[in-house]
Amino acid sequence: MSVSFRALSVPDPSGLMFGRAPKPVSCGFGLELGKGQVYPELNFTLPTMVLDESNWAAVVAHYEEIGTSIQRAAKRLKLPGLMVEFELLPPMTEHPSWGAEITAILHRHLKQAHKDFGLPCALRVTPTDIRDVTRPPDLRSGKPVEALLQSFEQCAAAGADVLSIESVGAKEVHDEALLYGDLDGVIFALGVLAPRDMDFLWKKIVTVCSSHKVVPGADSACGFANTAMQLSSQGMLPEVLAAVVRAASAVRSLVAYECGALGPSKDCAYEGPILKAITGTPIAMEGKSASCAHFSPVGNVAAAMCDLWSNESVQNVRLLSGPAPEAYLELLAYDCRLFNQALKSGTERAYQDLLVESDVHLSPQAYILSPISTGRIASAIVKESSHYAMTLAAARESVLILREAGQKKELDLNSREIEWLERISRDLDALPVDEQQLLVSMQERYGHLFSAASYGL
Amino acid sequence: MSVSFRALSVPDPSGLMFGRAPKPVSCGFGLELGKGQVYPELNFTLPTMVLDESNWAAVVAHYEEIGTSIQRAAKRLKLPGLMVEFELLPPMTEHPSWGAEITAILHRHLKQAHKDFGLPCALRVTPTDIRDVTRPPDLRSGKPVEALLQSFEQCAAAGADVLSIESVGAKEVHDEALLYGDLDGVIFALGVLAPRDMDFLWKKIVTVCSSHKVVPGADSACGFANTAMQLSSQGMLPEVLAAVVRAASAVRSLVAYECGALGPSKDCAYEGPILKAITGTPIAMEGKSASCAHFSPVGNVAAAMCDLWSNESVQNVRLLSGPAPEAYLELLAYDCRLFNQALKSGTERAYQDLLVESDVHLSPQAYILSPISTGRIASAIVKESSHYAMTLAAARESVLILREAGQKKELDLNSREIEWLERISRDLDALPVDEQQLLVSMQERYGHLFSAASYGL
Amino acid sequence: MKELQELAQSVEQGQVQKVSGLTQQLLDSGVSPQTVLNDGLIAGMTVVGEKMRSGEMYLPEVLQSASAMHGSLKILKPHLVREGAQSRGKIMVGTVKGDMHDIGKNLVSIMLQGAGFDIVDLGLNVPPQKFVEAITAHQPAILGLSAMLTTTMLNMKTTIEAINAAGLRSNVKVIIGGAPVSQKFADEIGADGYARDAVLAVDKVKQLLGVTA
Amino acid sequence: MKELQELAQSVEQGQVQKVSGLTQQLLDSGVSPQTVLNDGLIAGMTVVGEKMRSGEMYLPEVLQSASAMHGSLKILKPHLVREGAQSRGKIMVGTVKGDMHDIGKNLVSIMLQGAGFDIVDLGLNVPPQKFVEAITAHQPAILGLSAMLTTTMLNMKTTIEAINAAGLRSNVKVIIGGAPVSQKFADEIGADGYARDAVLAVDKVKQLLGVTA
Ligand code: B12
Ligand code: B12
Ligand code: SF4
Ligand code: SF4
Ligand SMILES: [Zn+2]
Ligand SMILES: [Zn+2]
Ligand SMILES: [Zn+2]
Repeated sequence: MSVSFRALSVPDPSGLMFGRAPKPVSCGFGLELGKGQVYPELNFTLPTMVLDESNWAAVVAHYEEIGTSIQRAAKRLKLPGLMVEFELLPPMTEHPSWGAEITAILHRHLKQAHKDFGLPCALRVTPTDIRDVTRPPDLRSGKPVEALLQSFEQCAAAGADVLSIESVGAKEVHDEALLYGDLDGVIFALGVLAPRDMDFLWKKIVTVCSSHKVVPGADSACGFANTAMQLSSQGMLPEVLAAVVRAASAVRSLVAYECGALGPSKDCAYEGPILKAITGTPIAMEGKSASCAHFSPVGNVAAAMCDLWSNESVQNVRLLSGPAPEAYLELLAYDCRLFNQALKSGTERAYQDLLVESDVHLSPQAYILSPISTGRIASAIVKESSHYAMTLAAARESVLILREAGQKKELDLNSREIEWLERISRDLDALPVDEQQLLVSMQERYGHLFSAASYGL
Repeated sequence: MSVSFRALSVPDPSGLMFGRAPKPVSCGFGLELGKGQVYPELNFTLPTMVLDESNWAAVVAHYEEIGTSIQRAAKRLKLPGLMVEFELLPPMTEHPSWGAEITAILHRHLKQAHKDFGLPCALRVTPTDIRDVTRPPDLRSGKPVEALLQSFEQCAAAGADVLSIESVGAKEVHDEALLYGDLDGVIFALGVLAPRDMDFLWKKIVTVCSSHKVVPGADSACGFANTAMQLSSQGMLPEVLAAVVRAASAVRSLVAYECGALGPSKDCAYEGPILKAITGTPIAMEGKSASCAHFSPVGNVAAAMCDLWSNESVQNVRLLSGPAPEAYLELLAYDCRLFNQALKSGTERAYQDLLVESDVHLSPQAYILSPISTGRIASAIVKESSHYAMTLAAARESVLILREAGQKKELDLNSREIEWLERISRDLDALPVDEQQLLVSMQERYGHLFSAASYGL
Repeated sequence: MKELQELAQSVEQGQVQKVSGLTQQLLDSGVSPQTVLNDGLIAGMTVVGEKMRSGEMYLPEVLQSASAMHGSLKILKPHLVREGAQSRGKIMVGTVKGDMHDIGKNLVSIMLQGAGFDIVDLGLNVPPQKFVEAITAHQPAILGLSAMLTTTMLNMKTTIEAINAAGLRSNVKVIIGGAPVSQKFADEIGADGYARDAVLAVDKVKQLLGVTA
Repeated sequence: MKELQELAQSVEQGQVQKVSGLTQQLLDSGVSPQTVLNDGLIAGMTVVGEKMRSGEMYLPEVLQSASAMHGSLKILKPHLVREGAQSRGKIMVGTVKGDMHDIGKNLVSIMLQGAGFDIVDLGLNVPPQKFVEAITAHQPAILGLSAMLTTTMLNMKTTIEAINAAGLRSNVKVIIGGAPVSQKFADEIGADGYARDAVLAVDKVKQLLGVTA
């Protein structure tokens, strides 16, 4: 652990506001994040197609088309600024030069837009965490690890302005624990294993970034908390469980910042507000704007504290208006105009209230994303000093928040949700203070799924 | 002319608010419009496919899938109410039983949702105006006219709750005039020809509606004003021209109400706010939410006074999250939560200001959609008593509004736009007071394009 | 029979101990293992499937029921084998090459097991050739392919082609699933079926095998 | 030549009278009609096309230029015919069956005329058979098909098939356009080209006919 966060950067939840971050980030072609404006972060991916050497020309053509339509739309929409994210697909990480080639293409289009009409803009590049091709995954050595690090290197050299990842260390345990609703396993994965992998991986990423003068962005607990959110939205898991997992997952994502990450956080990291409260860095968020990529119960509240507003991902298919990425850029641009108009006219608090109040009473997952809940969870985290204790504290605080909300009738929890909340509470209370003790029982239950060496254990 | 509007139903622009209309509409399964809430209006269409007898089973399967996903999403999103629009494709109007069959399917799905979880909902059905298959179009007799009227009949019988159309009378002249930037032709089409066709057509539609106890919705000047908007967004026409056409087009749309239409207006009828100010009926609007269907410079401001909020149209293709119509329903639902939260917390004025202020300074087309501009144009219209004079007054008022905005530096017009605004102003000033006089010159210039008999001339 | 109903209910409630106990009791009292399986375990899991579909049961509860069933199956298996009872059918599942998503596929496995089918799970990132070899080795009645990426879903096609090329296509029915795929895509690549979720996957398998209950 | 430059500029500015005057003047002073056409009219319209693409000219202005050009062409035509000058090529356009959108197609016609091509416009809602008959009658070098609906774009395919069936496919190149279509779709249905907008349509036609300026 290089930096450690022992106090909140934004101590008062009322200081948590979209567009403003105590530690702004400058990147790319003059894009300034957290300095009083919210910008779109556009995401896209390939439509159904073969992704290999034989079809590479078609792959390139897609990204060229996307680049062209970004330029066109940015001008038409008079965008005040833009972040573009290129999320690599697995084969593009396995072959680092492929990802670098696409990075260079998108970089060129942004450069052109900056030259032609002065667009402040930057390119975030996110290699795929391909380290889990074997089971149990070998997270610290072997070909995938080498390819992944090469991918960071080559993308940085090819024109990335920000590097990020959605890393998967401990997911092999968390997936299983989640399905069984086993809180011991969930906390073990998030609080014991994942932080160790984050520490390993992010020290390397920050080194690459330093040598290329690229901003080390951040990580996302997507593989953990969004998996839980998806499963709950399909009615497979209780919402309260997904909410608690979200809160607990913030700690493993925080480790990136301990290693030197500066933000902006990843769009799909809905734990972003907690990270902002703790570190003061700008965050990317997505909500209703990402309904092309996944459904969620946090469509508005997710926007309450964002510095970038994203659509998560959409295939480059043709809609009636034009290419889908262009249609989504328009949508994001208008949403951002609202944030910025509110900031300009001094009505940002009222607008934030609308975003928050319109969602929080309808879902526990939304409730824990309010500025007040965010502040409480963040406070609980910085009071502790080990990752395990921090994770446990975050989870427990979220249970308290939800229980109180239910009691105050601010949240309408049905009886099954209430039962689960109490079950989760009991399970969390029963967890040992000492992480070594947990390690022993977990090795017994999940030992076949993970390799201790991958976590330096 | 049955009813004539000589005064504004909402005399003060500050009374123009989303979710509230002096003359609310009840329809379908308990859906109440204009009574203090805004609801989504979901639109969709077929993906690329053959639409004929041989492929009918596949067509039906699409609408069944859409119906199922509407039910699923409405429940997941805890929607407080929903309007579904079924816009027929041309062959479904040519074969009235086809349109009726799909109407029945969608009606069944809504009925089910109402039964299962009490969703207040209604189905708007919009046959295609197929009367222009011949050139010049025969608008009053012949097979297409018969099929169109049959389509209204059969869809009403099959379960439509609201009937609408986007009628095309006078478009054959307007298209040509628009391309040449000929204001004489534009005003002639919108103020002389179109109202005559509207009067003919809407009396028939209202009759069908009465006999089936269906709500006569409204018409859209889409073929006129949205064509202009599209052409201007492609850089082919000046924005000020598109803005003036929008204002002028409100009069032909108003004729539907004179004949007994009760609203809600059509989503793509961006002239809706003017209609609301005059008639007091609820309106459907679309903006950023419709970027799947067309790009526009009015993404936020379009929402300022809406009672239904729509996505215009999206193909039933699969996005990463699920079917595109479901993704758009989620988007609309969250936008509606914001309207409704603002109404609930009494901050609707502040939110409306954000919606308006964030757009109006960036585009003349947005500027004339503000509540104040709306009020001015509506007032100018109700002061006159002939459709021709009303149309001319609306156009002239919009020119004044834009000129003042430019002078006050509320709108940044470039020199080409200013030149065009003055050119339009001169052309409008030169138009005769007497419509007969215009008719003569226009018959000379556009006589080959339209049949006088189609307009009872 | 009251005890069988109780067994079914205990499966539904995920009571591991009780289910094993009841199983033993029923066998001891002379009820045929086939009856215990069908009218107790599978009957219970059918209710579980329905409750999952209607949103009345969460996955951890379903898995708890599945555990209870497994405990009972351990006791039943030797008896069933002895009586030469037939499995309802063997299903092989796997996530196609290049794809590391397996939660969906795992759920499908679990629900199929709950419905009384035997499962061979090849895991994730499975190359076409491995499917071919496993079909030869295990002779499943149905192969279920899973893919979650628009860039890996075409590997379902490649896999079917490899099975074709190996001359095995007529031996096995192929069904597919995963977020980006659809019935239309299934038709295009010549699969025999598609299902939107794990519960419908069970229906589809039953339909293809002509199993009625 | 100064006068030709002036002519080109007057076309660009849409000065109908002046363009006709200059045309007559140039012919009178012995400049060949072919030179007037190429270095005056087409040169002017090329600039117009570029300005339209870059957003410096609006459509009504473009149409004004086209009118000016037409006035001049009326004067030039007899001279060109007399000298046996060749047209740059004949292009036939039409919106396919079931589709009533023609603004886009009309623009394409106008820009092609501006670039010196002869146009045969079949209008909208054109059934395949009518295209076939018109190809036989007019022998165009290129056929441009337009469609704006996802449910009519497949009629482009039907039309190409009808042309094939009539044995005319090798006589005519087919290009397509309209909001829902794409290069990919053009490839799928066996068209020879696609263009996103009217200006690119001119480029595509020139490319297919090997015209360089
Ligand atoms: C969880 C998840 C992950 C986890 C996977 C964990 C795991 N062990 O499976 C992690 C974090 C590892 C991950 C990684 C990636 N993911 Co992912 N992931 C998801 C997510 C959020 C949920 C998937 C899930 O588990 N759903 C829950 C289960 C129960 O549902 P299901 O899988 O659909 O399965 C059901 C049905 O489909 C059906 N079914 C499934 N299989 C089968 C098989 C048969 C035979 C039948 C009949 C039925 C059937 O029944 C199941 C049960 O009801 C989706 C989002 C989404 N909308 O689906 C993205 C998503 C699939 N991932 C995506 C992406 C981009 C990735 C990455 C490439 C990200 C990156 N750049 O690093 C990597 C790729 C890794 C790889 N090589 O495959 C994209 C895919 C986009 C695209 N281009 O196709 C999605 C759609 C997210 C998005 N919106 O952008 N992901
Ligand atoms: C104007 C318009 C109309 C007008 C048409 C007026 C006319 N005379 O053309 C009217 C109102 C009549 C109309 C009617 C309908 N329309 Co309409 N219409 C439009 C709109 C708004 C603009 C089209 C336009 O003129 N654009 C301007 C021109 C300049 O652009 P363009 O057509 O794309 O052409 C350019 C290029 O495509 C290219 N190009 C075009 N043709 C060719 C040909 C060649 C060879 C080449 C190389 C290039 C090329 O160059 C052109 C110039 O740069 C579009 C929206 C949109 N996003 O496009 C909808 C749109 C096409 N219509 C739509 C619909 C649904 C309809 C109706 C069915 C509505 C209804 N239910 O009644 C009817 C159908 C009538 C019919 N049978 O065809 C949908 C189509 C959806 C779908 N399923 O496919 C659209 C996409 C609107 C939407 N977002 O939903 N429409
Ligand atoms: S948010 Fe979506 S894209 Fe990002 S990793 Fe998670 S599932 Fe994949
Ligand atoms: S708004 Fe869009 S769909 Fe509706 S008629 Fe106009 S162009 Fe067609
Ligand atoms: Zn993401
Ligand atoms: Zn319309
Ligand atoms: Zn519409």
